[in-house]
Amino acid sequence: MDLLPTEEQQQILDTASNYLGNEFPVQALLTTAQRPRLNHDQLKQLAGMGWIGIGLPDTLGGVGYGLSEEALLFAELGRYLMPPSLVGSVLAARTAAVRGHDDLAHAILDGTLRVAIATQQSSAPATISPTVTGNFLVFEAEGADYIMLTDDGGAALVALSDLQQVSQERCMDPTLDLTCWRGDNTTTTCFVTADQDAIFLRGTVLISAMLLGIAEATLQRSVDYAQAREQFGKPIGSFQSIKHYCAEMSIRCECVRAMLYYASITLQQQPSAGPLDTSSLKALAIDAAQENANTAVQIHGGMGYTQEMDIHLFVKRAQVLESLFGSERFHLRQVLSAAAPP
Amino acid sequence: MDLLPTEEQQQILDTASNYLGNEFPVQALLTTAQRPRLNHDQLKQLAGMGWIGIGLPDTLGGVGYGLSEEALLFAELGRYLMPPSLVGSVLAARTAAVRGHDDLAHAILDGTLRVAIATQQSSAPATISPTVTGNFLVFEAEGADYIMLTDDGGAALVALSDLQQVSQERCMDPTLDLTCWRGDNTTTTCFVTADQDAIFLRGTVLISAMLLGIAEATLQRSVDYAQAREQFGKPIGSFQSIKHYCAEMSIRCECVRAMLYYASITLQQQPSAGPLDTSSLKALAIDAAQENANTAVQIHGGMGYTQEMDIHLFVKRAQVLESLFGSERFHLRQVLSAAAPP
Amino acid sequence: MNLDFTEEQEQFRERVRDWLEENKPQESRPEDSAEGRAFDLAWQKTLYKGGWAGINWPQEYGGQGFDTFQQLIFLMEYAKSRAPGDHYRFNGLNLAGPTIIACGDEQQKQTYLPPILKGDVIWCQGFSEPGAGSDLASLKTRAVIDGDDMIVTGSKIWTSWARFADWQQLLVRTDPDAPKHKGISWVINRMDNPGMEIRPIHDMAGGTDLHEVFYDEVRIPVKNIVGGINNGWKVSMAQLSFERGTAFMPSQIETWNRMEDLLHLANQTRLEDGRLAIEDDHIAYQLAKMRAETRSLLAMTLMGISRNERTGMPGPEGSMLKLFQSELYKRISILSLQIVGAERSRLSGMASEWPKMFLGSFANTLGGGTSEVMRNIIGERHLGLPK
Amino acid sequence: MNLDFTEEQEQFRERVRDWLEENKPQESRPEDSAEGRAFDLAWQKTLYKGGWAGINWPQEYGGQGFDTFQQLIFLMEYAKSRAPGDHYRFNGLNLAGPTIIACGDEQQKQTYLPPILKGDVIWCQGFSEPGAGSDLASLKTRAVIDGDDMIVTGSKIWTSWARFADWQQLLVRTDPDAPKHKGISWVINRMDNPGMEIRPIHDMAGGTDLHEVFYDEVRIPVKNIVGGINNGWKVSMAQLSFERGTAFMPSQIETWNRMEDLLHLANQTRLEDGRLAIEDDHIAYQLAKMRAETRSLLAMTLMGISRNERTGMPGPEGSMLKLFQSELYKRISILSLQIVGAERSRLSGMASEWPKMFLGSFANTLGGGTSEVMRNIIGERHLGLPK
Repeated sequence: MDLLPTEEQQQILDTASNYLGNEFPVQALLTTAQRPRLNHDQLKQLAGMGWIGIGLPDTLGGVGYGLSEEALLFAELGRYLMPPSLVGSVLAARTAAVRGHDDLAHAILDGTLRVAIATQQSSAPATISPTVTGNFLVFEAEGADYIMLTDDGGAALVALSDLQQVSQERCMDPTLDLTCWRGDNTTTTCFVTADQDAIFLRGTVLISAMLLGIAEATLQRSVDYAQAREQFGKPIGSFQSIKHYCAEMSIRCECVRAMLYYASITLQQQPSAGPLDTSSLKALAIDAAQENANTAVQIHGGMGYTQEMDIHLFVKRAQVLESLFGSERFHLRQVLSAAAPP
Repeated sequence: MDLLPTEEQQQILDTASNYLGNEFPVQALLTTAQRPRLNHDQLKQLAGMGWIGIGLPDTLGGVGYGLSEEALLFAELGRYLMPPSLVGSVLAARTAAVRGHDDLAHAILDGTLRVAIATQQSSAPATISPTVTGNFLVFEAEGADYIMLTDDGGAALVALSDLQQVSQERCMDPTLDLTCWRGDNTTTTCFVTADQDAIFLRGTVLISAMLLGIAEATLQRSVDYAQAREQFGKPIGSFQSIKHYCAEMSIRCECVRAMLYYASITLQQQPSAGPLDTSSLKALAIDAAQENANTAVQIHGGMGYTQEMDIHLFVKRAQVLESLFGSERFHLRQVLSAAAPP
Repeated sequence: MNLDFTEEQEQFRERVRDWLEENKPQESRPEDSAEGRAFDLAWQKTLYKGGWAGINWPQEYGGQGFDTFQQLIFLMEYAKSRAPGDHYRFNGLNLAGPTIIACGDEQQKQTYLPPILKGDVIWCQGFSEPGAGSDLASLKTRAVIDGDDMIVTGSKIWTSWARFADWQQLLVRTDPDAPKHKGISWVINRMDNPGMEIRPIHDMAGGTDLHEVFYDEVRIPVKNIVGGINNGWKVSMAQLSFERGTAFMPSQIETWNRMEDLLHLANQTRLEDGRLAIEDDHIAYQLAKMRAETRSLLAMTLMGISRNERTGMPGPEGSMLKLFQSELYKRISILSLQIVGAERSRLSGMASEWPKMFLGSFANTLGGGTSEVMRNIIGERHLGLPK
Repeated sequence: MNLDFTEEQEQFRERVRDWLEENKPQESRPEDSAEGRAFDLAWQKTLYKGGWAGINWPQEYGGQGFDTFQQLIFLMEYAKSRAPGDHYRFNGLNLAGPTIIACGDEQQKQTYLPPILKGDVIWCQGFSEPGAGSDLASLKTRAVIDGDDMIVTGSKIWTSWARFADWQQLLVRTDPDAPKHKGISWVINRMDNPGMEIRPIHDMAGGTDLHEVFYDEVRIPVKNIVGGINNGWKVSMAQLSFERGTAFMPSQIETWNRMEDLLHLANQTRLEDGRLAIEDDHIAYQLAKMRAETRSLLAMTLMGISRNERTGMPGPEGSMLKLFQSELYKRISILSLQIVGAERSRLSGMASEWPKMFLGSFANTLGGGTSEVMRNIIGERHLGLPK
């Protein structure tokens, strides 16, 4: 039993963190209206580092690590506000590989093909099966070839050209492109049921990891600011109200990181505890990311409310990520109906 | 428009407060296991001051003030942890008078007859109509002659001797006697429907007033303690965590007091807004009393957890009062279904 | 203790209601700032002509001199009619104007007050600085007396609609050697004064109404000091006393309107599981709780007005209402996101007012004193806890 | 990153499980304090005979010297079996004993350690004073050296089960002139020492296990000082390092058990409206949220143990787990009152364990450092924020 990253895992994490810090500083989002966050070349570069296939078995063409390593990587991706479509790519490669579409899987794994990710309008849920019907709110359809559609019943990979664009929308998160698309009994390129592979749950873990990245990034920025910013002749971090906000933020981080590690293992090894742990994780991660980001605005004062600091981007991304792979409400229901683990 | 007590109302309030402070200091509950809080002679004394009939029209044998004056008085009674059965007496006198049972009303008004008050077991609600059937958890049946039974459909006054005692129970609040009684198609002495007189809503206002008394008493004690108690060479009230707790407590008090004044008027004058305002009041009052009392324990540190200070009595009474005249859940439902006022 | 209005007051209420019904703008306020300015001034002109400008201002300066109850009635009806908010008119009508009325000399009053009511000018504020936020009194922008002028150098931040304002109420340090509260002056400044540079700040909700303003040896006549040199802290504190209970009536009714709109939304919006949002008890109870709180916000506002009316002094209700309302407003907006579900991050389409409200709500718990500062004030000034 | 145990560890787990199944007391712990003491000592004797006493103590003093994973497995199985809690045994096993192991001299170790494991004695604590709570270092109880003895005068408060203890770990001020952290000594005291007076304190949950203890010229041998004179603050801080992650395993599992019991209750209890409590979404979501938090409490505990195992040092998890668990436990108890409804204030009958839990829960956010002190510690020591 060891619920901390191994040396090898720590190395994956450090490499990712260094690379992202150099190539994709969040700061860059303030000066250029950088969209997409990840152009085609950059996607290929990440893919070249094995990031799309990191958790895919080598027998399926992946790097051969597991969900834990994927989760560690995606927490870093979340911290640097990298696009959630990367979760789409990871799941799409897995879906194609599991289904034996080796060429397709390969083209996704090497970043040649781009995959968007979608959520559904709560008021009119779509059907996801070997065919798909209904409307989808799609993040980053721009330049994408495929789209990953999932719900707790299964996961479908669909060629974007097989769907119809309904409208261009405006996303709260200014770094993300949002459009509405429609399928009408549209045949999917491949479809995997939840029983065949836990694509939806794996996606839930990865989105939760990105939420953790937000929770930790906003804590770190808040602590730094509270140490540096002075009012009434003292750093504001010496005032209990600010100090206690930070303490609560750090507990939320600890809580989600521990749960992320735990669920990334149980989902692979103890299928019976998987849904309880995965849904617990997402519910806690949503809460941590949103509470921490919202609190960070308050700690940063007026500046936190502006677009001159990057805090607002985390606030907005935390909202986007809640809507992917099941709302808090959905996951709380799952937590409640799960059997007690042994 | 003037949402503050008039000079006359202020006098009622001051008189009550002085009298209670002298005759019924909360401190006394610490040294003697004083039960009942109010013996027969003391009840008569209060009755003699017109406290039972204060809000009853003089045409019905009362003092002739209204619900606002009753509410002001009951906030003081709550502050001094006077027994909730006084609400029973007030409503019983009204019920009897409305029904033309003048002798009975008179005997309640002058304190000759004692009235207990009851709540129902949520899991097995009783029927309250011209006859009553089912189990009741009765506060202060000891020495009582009648019991006041209410729900949102109506109010019944029943002779205790017509009911059967099922069991002696133990109340969380050590100053209150708790027993379980049963009616079995038992004929009531008088019954008033909600349409005939808003007994249930008036009771709700009075219990809310008592909850306000708790919220204010625990705020006052917390502020006093925070000024006096020193740690790290400073009064603990200078620490933001304690200061901000107190600030939030005081907002809850302001919020409930304003709503109490407002609802005590609209219930009498604008029947259409009555349920919205009364239920808003009770929901807010429960929250204020419980949050303030619980926070007061934390502010008082280890001493707050003991029976050597009186804080715990407020914590417990706040729980008892929630269970009388509709739970928070019940009242929130009412708030939601009420039409928007003009 | 009563909620009664006299017959005259009820007639007044009807007069207000009828006039607003007939005269309030039919179109909504333009999003573009320059058009917004024009809209605000036009509406102020209409109010002025109708005899409704400056309801709490003395008649000698063009105001209506209404008593508290008339003000209350006017504000209630105004907010209920959903007539346009103060927007750019806010500062002149509620802060700069009343300050000049209270502390200005006759010359200043004659010069600056009427244009505000007539809808000729927009005022803005220059108080906070990058290094002086919650600790306002530590402001550093200095003014050096040079004959009849002061020469002002420094910078201000959070100046709303600076680009579209004509005048500014400005706090400057006229005595750098005095204790920090003692060397400040309250000054009237023209926004087209040479040496100023105005930089818009984009806020997280997408607005560009906030600004940073830089002063590089800007000349302001000494006669533009209001309330005496080095007396600016007291003058600016006087502004607090304008925040009588009535000042909270509009935001109280705005909160109620939002709450009722949200209730309506919950009755129409379906969740993932096909139920209406209102059928989810968790949503329902939260809605009910906030509806109750919003109802009490009205009661608190009325109690505050009553207290002011009795004592003539602003009581603790100012800080309490500010804190309670801004936090409640934020919670309402967060609840709305639970209801709109996956629409939470879409700023286009039918439900987009709710995520927009959410983004905007962050301003409320920061601007005009953070919630933390409000809690300090309540703890120290109202409850008497030690600093 | 793994949750695997070796085959040997799994065999160990089975051995623990089987032994507990066979040997744990069938009756529950008596409510009466004297009977409770007898029960605790009897159970400790059974553990000792079974070879399970002092799982984290070195073998030379009668302990088992288990490694972290064996301790973890033992504690998990112990808590799952719902075997009796530490109760009066707590102080000796987890605080006084380990302190003597870490800082005592050989004579002290030989004298005081074995009786603890053998179930012969109960220890209690004398740290806090009426004027020294959160600010423990300001304690005033003084010890004046008089030959081979110290003469101790003062008072202590919050001493659990003082009336039923044999020994006490006591902090006294041996140098009144030194800075407050420097003049304190950690001392072993007999509870039947002349000059002591013990006053029970009734807590709000009805318990009488707390006490105030008065010392009037009580003589304690100087050789009873542990870790050197005037070094008591460091010695007492060393206790913090015993709070390795494993220390939180019992309360973590206790919280989980409570949570599952509450879920069970919600599936059986009807609300006023006739529905089962679990059918009310508001209750259901709160239950789910707390169940998720309780699940993460397990994960946090395991992560903390892993961190300790890697570094050999207690990390931030001690304060975090303490704060998180105690606040969660309180929230669970408050939610239970929503479920039992009108039964909330009844301490007799079927559902009474829940209001009792509610009353008892207040101790958790106060004892062993208030939640406010915990937040300070996390902010300052873990996050590096200024004092």
